[in-house]
Amino acid sequence: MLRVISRRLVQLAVTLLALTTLVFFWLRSLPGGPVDALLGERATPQTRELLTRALGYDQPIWVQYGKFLQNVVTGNFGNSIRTGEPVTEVIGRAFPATVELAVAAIIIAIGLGVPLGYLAARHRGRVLDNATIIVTLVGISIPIFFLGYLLKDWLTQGVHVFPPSGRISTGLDNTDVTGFFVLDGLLTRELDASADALWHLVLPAVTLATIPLAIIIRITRASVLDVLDEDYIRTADAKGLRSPTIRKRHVLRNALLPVVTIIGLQTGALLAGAVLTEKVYNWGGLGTLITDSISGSRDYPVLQALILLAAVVFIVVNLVVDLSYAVIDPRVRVR
Amino acid sequence: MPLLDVRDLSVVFQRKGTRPVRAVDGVSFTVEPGQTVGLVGESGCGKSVTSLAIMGLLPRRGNKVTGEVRFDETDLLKLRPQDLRDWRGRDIGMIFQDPLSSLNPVIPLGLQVAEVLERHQGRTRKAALKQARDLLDAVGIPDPDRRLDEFPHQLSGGMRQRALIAIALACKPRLLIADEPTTALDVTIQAQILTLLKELVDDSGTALVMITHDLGVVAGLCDTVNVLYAGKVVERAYRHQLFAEPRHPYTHGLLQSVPRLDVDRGERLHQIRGSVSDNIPWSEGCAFAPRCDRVIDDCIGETVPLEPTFRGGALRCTNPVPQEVPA
Amino acid sequence: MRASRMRATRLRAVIAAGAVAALTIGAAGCAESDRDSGGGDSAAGGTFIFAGAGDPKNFDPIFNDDGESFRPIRQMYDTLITHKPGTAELVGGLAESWENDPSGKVWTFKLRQGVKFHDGSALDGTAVCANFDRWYNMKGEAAQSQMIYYADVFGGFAGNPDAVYDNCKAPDANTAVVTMKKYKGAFPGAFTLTAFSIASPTAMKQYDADKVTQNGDSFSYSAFANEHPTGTGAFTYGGWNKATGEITLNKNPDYWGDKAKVDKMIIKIIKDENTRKQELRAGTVQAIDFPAPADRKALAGEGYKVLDRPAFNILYLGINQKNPKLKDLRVRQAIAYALNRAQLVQTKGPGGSAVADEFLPNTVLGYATDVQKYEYNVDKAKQLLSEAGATGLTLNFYYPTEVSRPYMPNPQEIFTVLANDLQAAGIKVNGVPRPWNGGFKDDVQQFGKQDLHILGWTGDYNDPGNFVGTFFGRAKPEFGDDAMTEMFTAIGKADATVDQAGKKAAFEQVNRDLAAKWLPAVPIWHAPPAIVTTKNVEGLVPSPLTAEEFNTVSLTK
Amino acid sequence: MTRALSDVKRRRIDELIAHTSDAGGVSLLRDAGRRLVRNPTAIVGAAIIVLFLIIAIFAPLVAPHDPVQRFPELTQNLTVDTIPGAQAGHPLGSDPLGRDFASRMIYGARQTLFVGVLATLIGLLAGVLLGAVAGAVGGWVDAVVMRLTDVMLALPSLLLAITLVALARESSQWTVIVAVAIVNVPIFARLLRGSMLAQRESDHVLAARALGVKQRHIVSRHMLPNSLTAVIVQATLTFAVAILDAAALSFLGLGDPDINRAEWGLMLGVDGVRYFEVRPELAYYPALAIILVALGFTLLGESIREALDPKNRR
Repeated sequence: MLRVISRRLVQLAVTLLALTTLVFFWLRSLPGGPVDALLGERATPQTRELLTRALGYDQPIWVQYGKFLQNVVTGNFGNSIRTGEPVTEVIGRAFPATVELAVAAIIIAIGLGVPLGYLAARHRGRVLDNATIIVTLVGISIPIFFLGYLLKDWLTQGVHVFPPSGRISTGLDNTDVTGFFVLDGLLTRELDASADALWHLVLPAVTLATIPLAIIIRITRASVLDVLDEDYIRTADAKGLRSPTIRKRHVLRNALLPVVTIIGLQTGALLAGAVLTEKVYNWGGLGTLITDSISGSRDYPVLQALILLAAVVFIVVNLVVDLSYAVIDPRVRVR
Repeated sequence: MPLLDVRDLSVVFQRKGTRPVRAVDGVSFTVEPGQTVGLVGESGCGKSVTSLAIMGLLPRRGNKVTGEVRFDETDLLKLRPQDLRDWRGRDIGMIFQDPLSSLNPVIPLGLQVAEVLERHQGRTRKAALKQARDLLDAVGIPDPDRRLDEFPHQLSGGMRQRALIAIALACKPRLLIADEPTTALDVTIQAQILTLLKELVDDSGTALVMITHDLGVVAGLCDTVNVLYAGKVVERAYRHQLFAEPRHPYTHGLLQSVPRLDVDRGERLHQIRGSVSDNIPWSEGCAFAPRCDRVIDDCIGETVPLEPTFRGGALRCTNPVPQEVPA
Repeated sequence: MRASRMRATRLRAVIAAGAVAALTIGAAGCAESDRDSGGGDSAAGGTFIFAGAGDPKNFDPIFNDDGESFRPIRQMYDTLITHKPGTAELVGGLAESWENDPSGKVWTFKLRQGVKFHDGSALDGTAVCANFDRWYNMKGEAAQSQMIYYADVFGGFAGNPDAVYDNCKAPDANTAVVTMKKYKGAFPGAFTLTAFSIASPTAMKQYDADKVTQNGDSFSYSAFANEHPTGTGAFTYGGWNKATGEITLNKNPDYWGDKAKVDKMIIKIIKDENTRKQELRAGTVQAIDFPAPADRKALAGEGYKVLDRPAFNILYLGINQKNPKLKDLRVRQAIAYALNRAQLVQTKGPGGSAVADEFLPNTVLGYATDVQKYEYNVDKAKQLLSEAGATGLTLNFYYPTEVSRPYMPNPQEIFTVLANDLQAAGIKVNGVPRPWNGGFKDDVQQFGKQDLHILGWTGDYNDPGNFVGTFFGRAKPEFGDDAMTEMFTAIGKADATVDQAGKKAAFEQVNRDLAAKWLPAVPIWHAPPAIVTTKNVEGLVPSPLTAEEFNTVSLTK
Repeated sequence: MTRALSDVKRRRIDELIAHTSDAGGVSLLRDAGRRLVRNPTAIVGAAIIVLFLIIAIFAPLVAPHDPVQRFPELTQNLTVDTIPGAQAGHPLGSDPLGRDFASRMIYGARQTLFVGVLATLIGLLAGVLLGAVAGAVGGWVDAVVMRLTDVMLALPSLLLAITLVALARESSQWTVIVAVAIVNVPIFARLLRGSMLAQRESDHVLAARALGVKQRHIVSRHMLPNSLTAVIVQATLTFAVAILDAAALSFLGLGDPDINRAEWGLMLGVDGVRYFEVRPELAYYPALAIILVALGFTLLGESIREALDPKNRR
């Protein structure tokens, strides 16, 4: 187990180094860039020159790379062009927002997806099954930003069931402890803040959950059907075990193995979906940050760090999935 | 009074958009308490389906089961599914062909044995596990304490099958159905498992239905043998008679194709022509006719009935293998 | 009615959260609430929530050059001279009055008495001079490179021969005398620039305001700029919650002018125009800036107040004379005739927009009423092209993507319409989209790769030089560097005229010549951006310079 | 032993045998094909795709107008906050620039097909090439290719596409197509490699090798064709994802910058969202079209996959 983890960590480091180098040189070769982004329409040529020197762009590229690498290794990704803050701070603030959203979405997706997939499998070929399949197919075929727009239009405009955007009501002045607003409200006993944050979370989480939900339903259904065909289920039946016992002990546990893998793969999709969802709901997370640091501003320092972060998250999550797989599936445990 | 009385059991598989397939076609046989009965035939002859139908383990949809399965005077086919669950595991145990896939890969062995005790004997988990340990010991699994926490993939094939036997016999059922219990095992292990089965069955007085394609298994174990072909019983006889004087050409062929030590090595082994796919439907005559060496015109045209023989057996053939020494 | 529904909604949420809370109550003791329990609604003024469109950079005026940063800065600081609300007309700010000597180089400011910075220190001549000296003597390329307005208006820093600033003297507490090395037409208008707001020298010293450090591809600013902005404005700094995108400004009870009518103002940053509108409808913000042009009518119909700013911007189609074909005036005129600008304004112009015939709005000095106009005329365009022997002309038309500016809310649509018009006149258009910061500005303004492009400008202060001077006052790759010396000289001369009447006449002539003789670009439209507020917002006066001050805003029931 | 079986009866037996046994012995593909034709979801999917293809191919014949022409009768009533609805000659009314919306929807099929097919095809070809080389050669080539795909897979798909667009030197339709295509390269590469590795050890390949067939021929004649079914299924599914990704990029302002181009994703992501309150049809129609086509390809892809799955052979 330790060997697996350490091998993965080395792999992570190599991947990151390759990515960093690639991204660095690529960005330097692009037109525009930080100098353009830092200067508005009003800059004089002199100012432009001054800025080029101030940022060290007049130095040879390998000197720049060395400096950059040295910074990155010490955890310094420079400052955001757009906001002037250290990139680590910008990302540190956006990260919990996205995690909060993603966790909520995953809870919805699993909480609904596994039971629905299971029910569909048990009622295979009947109305419930067919309805579920159609809904999931539409779920993965609908552009989710459009779904978000529709939900927002229906539920926040004519009738104000949910707030249209943001993570918490303006002026509520909640205390920020962990950056997870729902949790913070509980920790500081500002229950109104927690409830308010939860209320803001509903629509974005539902929107973001759409695709993972559809996929989890499908995988669960297929997986349950597979398991129901397995010989050991027949054995369990031959033992005369009651249906609930068989379902819980024998079917579900085995059926969830592929679901766990899919959940791991879906974290990547969640990050991608968050870009769209967060834009729709003005949710101040990583997704918004990505859009903001590309569209218009070309905030390359942030973008650079985000690319690395996405890779780290993806690889770490997959490692965690593999490890959790080892916990659930004894066949994987011994290696 | 027989323990198990199967009467005119038929199973028809029907899936949407396909033609119905009659897998078991009016099979009848009985099992007396403590007796060992064999169901023999090639794969696809319906012997496994028969056993699953008796246990009520066929998939709920896509098939139709008719006839009667009287166990201790109760028609199991008429029981509600949840009531049948009370019988299974307690009164009838079953062992399956592939011990690896028949054990749940993610549940420790101990629990897989213990749960049947919890279910039928109302044991607590602790007591059940203790008893499970003794059961594992009884079926000859070494170091049973350690095995309780192990998973099926950590066991050898023979041990897995022993574990399955332990599960099937945990509640001391009156009937045990063993569906090809040794097919997936090494030859050396096969013998051990058969010996174990025989011992356990003899000790507890459990009746055994042994389903196999292997006549060697039948020879060592069974009191009565039913030979199935294409879903019908074609011959029934006591073990000795069957081996001494097979009447049905199919049975005859089967026996001939078993390699024997007392035959010259140069002699070619007998084989039955063709395969099951050459069958004709029973309603059109004898299903075996296209492959039969003794086929005559009468074999085709109408269903051949199963007729009792004067030795207490039964035969379904228009042109049986002649008896060498008339009794 | 709505209040009760909202309460019910809130209540349901509380119950839901309560269930969760019950589970974690054991762990809840570890963090303490640091929220002020006072509640914002206790006083009469209330909280005014304004939805802005982007993050500010920081709150040190001199290091900023964009509207989103200037919005909060303007509330916290004052400039020496300012505008009469709702106009571009100059009135006294921190200076009650100002005077320019006949040479145009010496500016004497009579300062308002009794004005105090938020830190309690007094605004006097010395404080004003400290600001001017700070700017001029700023050290470090990092800091200097971010003083974009200063570099533009004042020409450079200490040691630079082009620098305009000479010195500042405070003969008495209420006077500041700023001496320039030469006359510049930008003044006095440029003194109204928010970038040149007067900050507290005490606070700047205490919080190390000049410290700008490079880190990676950008800069870090001082504690002054980030946490302790200290000016004289109607609001004091109340904090910037970056996680929620809220900038809080509190009423300054000691403000020298009209004290703020609200107790608190929150600038909520919502980048998406559609979301700003939805929040307005949900009642969670009371005013939004830059509504989508398409939403104005609907919002007005629903009873919201749509406040149009008087136009103070310009969108133009630039023509690059590096292309020899375009050196021919007839070809440029053909392009002007080919554009159906009236239709563009009708179909795509935001409310209140108008076709532009000159490069500056008519409220600015030097606007001529009698310039040559190019009414839409395809036949004329074709005729001119054939006269110039430029039939079958193919032009590279650069347009920006990933950007929306008040003067061009939707560049792609504008490009498509204009290109369509040009094609109709027989000019083949090869559209070249470039991301705003990912090559457009570079290619167009640095390298001049384009034949045609669209770009524009929002005026900073009331001065013709800020418009035509910025565009055409010197050689720029944007329009082809050379051979336009006549234009450069004329504009330079007009800009250097100290006498206001003479300046007016000179710029009027410049505008006539721009239209008839030089035609370096075709002015397209003036498109004023709007502010939309809820019905209960009173006293918000939209500024043509997008330089609203919110001390006049009050909330009725 | 003589046989007295009459010819008639013999023939009868042959007949019966033929009748009973056609479930066996049929090739996997024919069997899968038969299951496919019998599967209603596959039929629905195929029907949608065929309709889509017909509209795309015959767009100039079907569409009433040129999709980029601005019509005076539409522009005269067009302002920034009103977009004319249906009128004589323009069944779906105007788009935000006074063009015929119905024609744009119809031509949209063509452009969407173009984007989807190219993005899929480029990704497929590059991926298959990489995967085939890795799978056939093995060794360090395999290791390098797999490391490369690791790096690419490290970023979630849409994120990678966004990044690629941001990192592109120019923005154009091709930027979008290539970005969406590159996202799929590692998927195809891994798919093909996996399938080829499995086959390298399979009997028919070993047999071919033992017979001295050249490596090149083994790869092209024995291994590739067998791997292609999986690739085809993946391509069908990829198409759906590709047009959704293109729409998402447009929504983020990073899509095809040329709004003259009638492509559904572009129409939805730019005009549809911007003018949602002025004329929601500008969003509804392209969205519906995208959903339908994505659904069609997903249905067909899933059905093919299901049909090919040996588990479903019974």
